[in-house]
Amino acid sequence: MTGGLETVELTKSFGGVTAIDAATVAFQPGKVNALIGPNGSGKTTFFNCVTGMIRPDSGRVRYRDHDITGRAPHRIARAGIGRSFQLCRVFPRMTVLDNLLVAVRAGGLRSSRNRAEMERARGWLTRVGIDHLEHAEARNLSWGQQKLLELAGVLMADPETILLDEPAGGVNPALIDRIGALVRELNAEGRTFLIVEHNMDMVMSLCDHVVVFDRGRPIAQGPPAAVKSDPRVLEAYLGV
Amino acid sequence: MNATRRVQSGIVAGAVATALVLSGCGADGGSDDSSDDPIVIGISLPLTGDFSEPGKGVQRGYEAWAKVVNDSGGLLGRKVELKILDDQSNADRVVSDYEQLLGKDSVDLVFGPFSTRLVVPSARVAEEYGMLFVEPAGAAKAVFEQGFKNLFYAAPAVANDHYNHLAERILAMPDGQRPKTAAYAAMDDPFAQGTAYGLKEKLEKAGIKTVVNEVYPPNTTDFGSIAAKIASSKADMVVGGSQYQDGVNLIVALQQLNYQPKLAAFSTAPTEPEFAKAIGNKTEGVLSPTGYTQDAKFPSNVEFVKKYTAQFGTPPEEDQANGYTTGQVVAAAVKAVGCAEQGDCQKKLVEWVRKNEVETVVGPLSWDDKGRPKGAHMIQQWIGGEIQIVLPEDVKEADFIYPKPKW
Amino acid sequence: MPSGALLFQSLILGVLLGGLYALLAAGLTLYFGIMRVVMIAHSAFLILAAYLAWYFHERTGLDPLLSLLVTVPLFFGAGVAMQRLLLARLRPMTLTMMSVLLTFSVALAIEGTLGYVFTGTQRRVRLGYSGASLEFFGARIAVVKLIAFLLAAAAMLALYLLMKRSRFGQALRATIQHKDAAQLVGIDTDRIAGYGFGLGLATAAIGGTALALDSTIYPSLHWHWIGPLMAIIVVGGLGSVPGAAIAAMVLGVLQAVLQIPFGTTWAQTVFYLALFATLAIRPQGFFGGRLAQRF
Amino acid sequence: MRNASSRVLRLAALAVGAALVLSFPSLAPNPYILSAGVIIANYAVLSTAWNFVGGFTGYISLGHGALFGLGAYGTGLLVVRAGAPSFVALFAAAAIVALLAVPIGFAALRVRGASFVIVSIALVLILLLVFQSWASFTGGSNGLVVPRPFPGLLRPEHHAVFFYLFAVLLAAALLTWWLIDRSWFGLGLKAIREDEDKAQALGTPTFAYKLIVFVVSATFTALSGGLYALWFGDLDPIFQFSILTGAYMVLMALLGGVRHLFGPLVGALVVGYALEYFKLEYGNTPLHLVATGLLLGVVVLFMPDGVIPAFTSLYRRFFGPAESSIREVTAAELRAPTGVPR
Repeated sequence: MTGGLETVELTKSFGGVTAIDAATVAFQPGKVNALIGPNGSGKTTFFNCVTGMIRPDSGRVRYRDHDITGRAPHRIARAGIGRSFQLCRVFPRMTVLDNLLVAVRAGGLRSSRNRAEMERARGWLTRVGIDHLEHAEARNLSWGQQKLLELAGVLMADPETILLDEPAGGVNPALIDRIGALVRELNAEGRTFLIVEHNMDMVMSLCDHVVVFDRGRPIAQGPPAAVKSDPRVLEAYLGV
Repeated sequence: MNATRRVQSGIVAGAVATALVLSGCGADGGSDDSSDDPIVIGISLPLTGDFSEPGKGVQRGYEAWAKVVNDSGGLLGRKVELKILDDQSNADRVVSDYEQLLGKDSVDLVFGPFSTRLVVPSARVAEEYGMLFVEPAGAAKAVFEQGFKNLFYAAPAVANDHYNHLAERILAMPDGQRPKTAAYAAMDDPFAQGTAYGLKEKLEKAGIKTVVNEVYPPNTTDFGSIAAKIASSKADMVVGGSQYQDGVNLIVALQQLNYQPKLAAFSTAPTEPEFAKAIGNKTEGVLSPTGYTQDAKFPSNVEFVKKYTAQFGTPPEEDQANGYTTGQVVAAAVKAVGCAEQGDCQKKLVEWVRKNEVETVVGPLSWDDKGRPKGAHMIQQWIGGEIQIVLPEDVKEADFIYPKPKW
Repeated sequence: MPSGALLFQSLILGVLLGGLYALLAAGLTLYFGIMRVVMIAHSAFLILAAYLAWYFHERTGLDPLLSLLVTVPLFFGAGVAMQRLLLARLRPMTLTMMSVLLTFSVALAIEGTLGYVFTGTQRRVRLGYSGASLEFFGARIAVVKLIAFLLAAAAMLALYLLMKRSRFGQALRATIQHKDAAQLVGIDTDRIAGYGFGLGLATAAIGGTALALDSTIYPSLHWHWIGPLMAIIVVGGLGSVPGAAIAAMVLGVLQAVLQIPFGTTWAQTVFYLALFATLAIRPQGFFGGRLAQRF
Repeated sequence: MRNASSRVLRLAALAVGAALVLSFPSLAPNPYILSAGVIIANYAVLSTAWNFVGGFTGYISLGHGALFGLGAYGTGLLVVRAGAPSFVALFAAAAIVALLAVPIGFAALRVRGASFVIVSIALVLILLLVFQSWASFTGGSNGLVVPRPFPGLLRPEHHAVFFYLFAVLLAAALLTWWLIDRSWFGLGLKAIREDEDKAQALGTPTFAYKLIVFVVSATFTALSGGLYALWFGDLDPIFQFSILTGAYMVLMALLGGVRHLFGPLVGALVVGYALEYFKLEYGNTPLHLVATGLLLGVVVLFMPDGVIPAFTSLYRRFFGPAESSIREVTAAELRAPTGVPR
């Protein structure tokens, strides 16, 4: 598989501060990629540029050999890139089921109570293990449940490539394992992952390919083991 | 979900029901006109909002009239009773006010509200209830172009004729001293514009050049730029189509620019009691048209001024007089026709008013087929810190001063 | 073709007016910077201050400027209270929208109360020097307008120094630029926000007094002000105080000059045209202000 | 089974409501009550129309007064200047406003939150200026007199006819809202209200959605304005383009509950009746402004979801279905080690 998600000379700065600095990165399609780096190294901004939430100052974003730079977020989403948000975001005053149905590619005045889609949604809820909460309003869910709901929502859009921003952020160990297992299964089904994560154990155990960011540019990439022992990485993290 | 929906529709049905019930309660049966209970007169006035000051003036005029009538035994042997509502200077309210007075409280007669803006909508309500509608304030051209059959303006002249005497006087001047250029500034209000443009037409016909012609919205508070235009045009005369405060502001702004015209005329503002103090007593030579003077010798006016002053402590101004006049006109019709209730009686009243002349505190009034009075306003001028009538010649208290001394 | 003298005169009037706009817009944009709040009631407080100045003058006969000694601290307190007791209660998620409604309701309440207490009558402070003016290169400057302008200018300068020089100012700017970061470095952003609000209302107090010197006031006058002010802060870039000041000057002068060919009413539309142009061409505003895009 | 019974109940309630509305003109004891009824019906249409934007997308517009005024003046001018038949003018005007709503929406909706509100308010103020200044066309402050569509009618009959017309318009608005509410389109809109970025990330074309629903809302508002013009007959810029109109729409919708079909209608009944009551009781003071202000403040602070949810949750507390069990689950989950990540 060639031509996954890649960026060329991607640059974005706010006021004087350069968040991403001519970052050229290629992620491995069909694999679980990780994007790590110290706080403020531009990981989330990178996500936002890739998914069209912010327009980069210069540089290109390419996906499956198409230039998607500066496209509207919903068009990028429809091109097959799904994402979750740092500090998980769900639609608080909508039911769990509706949270998923939003991701359905359908518009117009036909009723959204569509049997087939509802079944598909229930399928994903069962998969992440919150199907018993179908009718609950999302805001009544616990943090962990919301994390799972957000993941299910992303999956409902059926993307080939999934960007997860700190999936393990603030959830208990049991749940981390559950999410990890889920990622592995989905990857086995042929979905590519790009994960920003601070939990090193998760990264090391889960990922095939790791990219390390520092000051808005990649400073190292490769398999977990190699990256772990890379002096530049240690410097970046520990400031040695 | 279902629970939610059921509750919703329940609430709606309930709300509709209550609204109906409540509104039902709101309705009390109108007064049945047996000859001993009072004649109720419905009025809506702007007691708050933009027109509240003149509105209150008119109110006092009405009250004074009611007192005078009742003290002398009432109308047709029945006491008169005023039912006054506040329309907050708002057209939607003025309409629902008259709707309420005629539809709900079924009053016997109605008097008009204040300001052209409000007269037109309320006149239509009266028209559609077939009521006689005498009003103290709708002086602008537009009022009489709506094809109302029942409307009469209870003052000597419509806005556009207010300056007639001044126009004649100016045009009578020898070419040497007659002003050659004029600047006009009028509030974007049918009445105020009417006065200024009435004069403008006449002067332009006579070849007096218009060098500035400004219109400003009613809410304008900064007159610097308008004044700047007028001042730099060096016009020989300035005419202000003003209500009260805007006139004051414009004059102050002109004085700030040290503009000294040969003639300065403003509607309404200079006749208000506060005027001199408001512009720091620099009033010398300012002209203003007025439909009323306390010193007028008409018999009913002497009584009016005496009783009004007794009742309110201060002598009446133009607004009060207009209110009082309205009362006089309706009273005259009621006396002549001998009835006062809704229905056919109103037709007779309208007929009578159209055909006859009425003696009032502003002199004898009569109307054309559109309800326009057939008179003109007097012209007053500030002389030696006092405002005095200078035109027309036959009623003047002092001589017309021209060119105007510096202010 | 307007004469040069008239043009010059209008320019001066524009600058004098722009000064007042600048001060008030600064306050309005300050609230937004601090809390992402569009403070509809700003101009209502402006009119309230003007009424207090007028009432003070009517009662005591002293110069209305002295009323500042009362109104400024009073309004500062009111601002802090308003931020703490009302705006702080709103859900962050819907803060911007709901705060608009909340401040709108405050504006209505103020307008209604003023109308109830002082009636709808137009009021104007009567000063001995109302009509006085100075000669300035052939143009004339009304003394009252000049005082109002100087007052506004002084207030702006004070605000500037406060923001740039004082520790409070630093904290305030930090809060405006990046709230979370400010919290991280140990700034109590809530307290700062409260004071910032107080500061905003203080500008309204000063502006109101300046306004009362040379203008008529009536309860519903604030609608006449809020429109231009909001346009100014968008053009200047939401949350940017210098941006607001510049935009205010530019638009103020523009309005005064445009009055020569188009007349007062049409000239007022310049603010809204500028507003729409800004949003269509450059939503983040023309003079700095990165916030606008996101809000 | 519970489902079926509830549907019956719902239909029954609707039928009763409709019957009451239709019989109102004959029940009304006098023309004044009738005219008040027309005004309230107008409010109901307006707040429901407003709710297309406010309720679905969560964008609070204070500028719908402008669209109302445009609809009214559009209709009036088409009748007076172009001599169009009243009801042709009504729909033509609505169509024109719908077209105008596109650029307006474009300017207003490109940027979020604050700027939207600012634009919406600016819209009212600028239109007021334009319609005042352009006197040669709009009649300026002389106002515009719109001829009656049915000249023969006495005033009470006139009111009755227009009460029914407003009722029809209201029904149409409610039906449309209901259709959108249950549709995919509606789901997308609600997602925008809850979290616009998230919705976009899931593939919802948020800008297009917002623009479409804004135009729909504008159209109904304009229709209501047009009917008002034909009913009331006198248009004056100061009263047609008033910020208060927009404020009342917001207040009514919020009070009733923006996320519910009948919320705005309930709000309109309450606020509309309250305004009439205030006028009768305290007519001669501007206290109604204070009251409106305080009420709006209270709603915003204490029940931003409106009265219907308040009632519903009360109802739930007593006859609560499955929801309660979830709460326990969440409680349990919450006890598990969590907390916001840093």
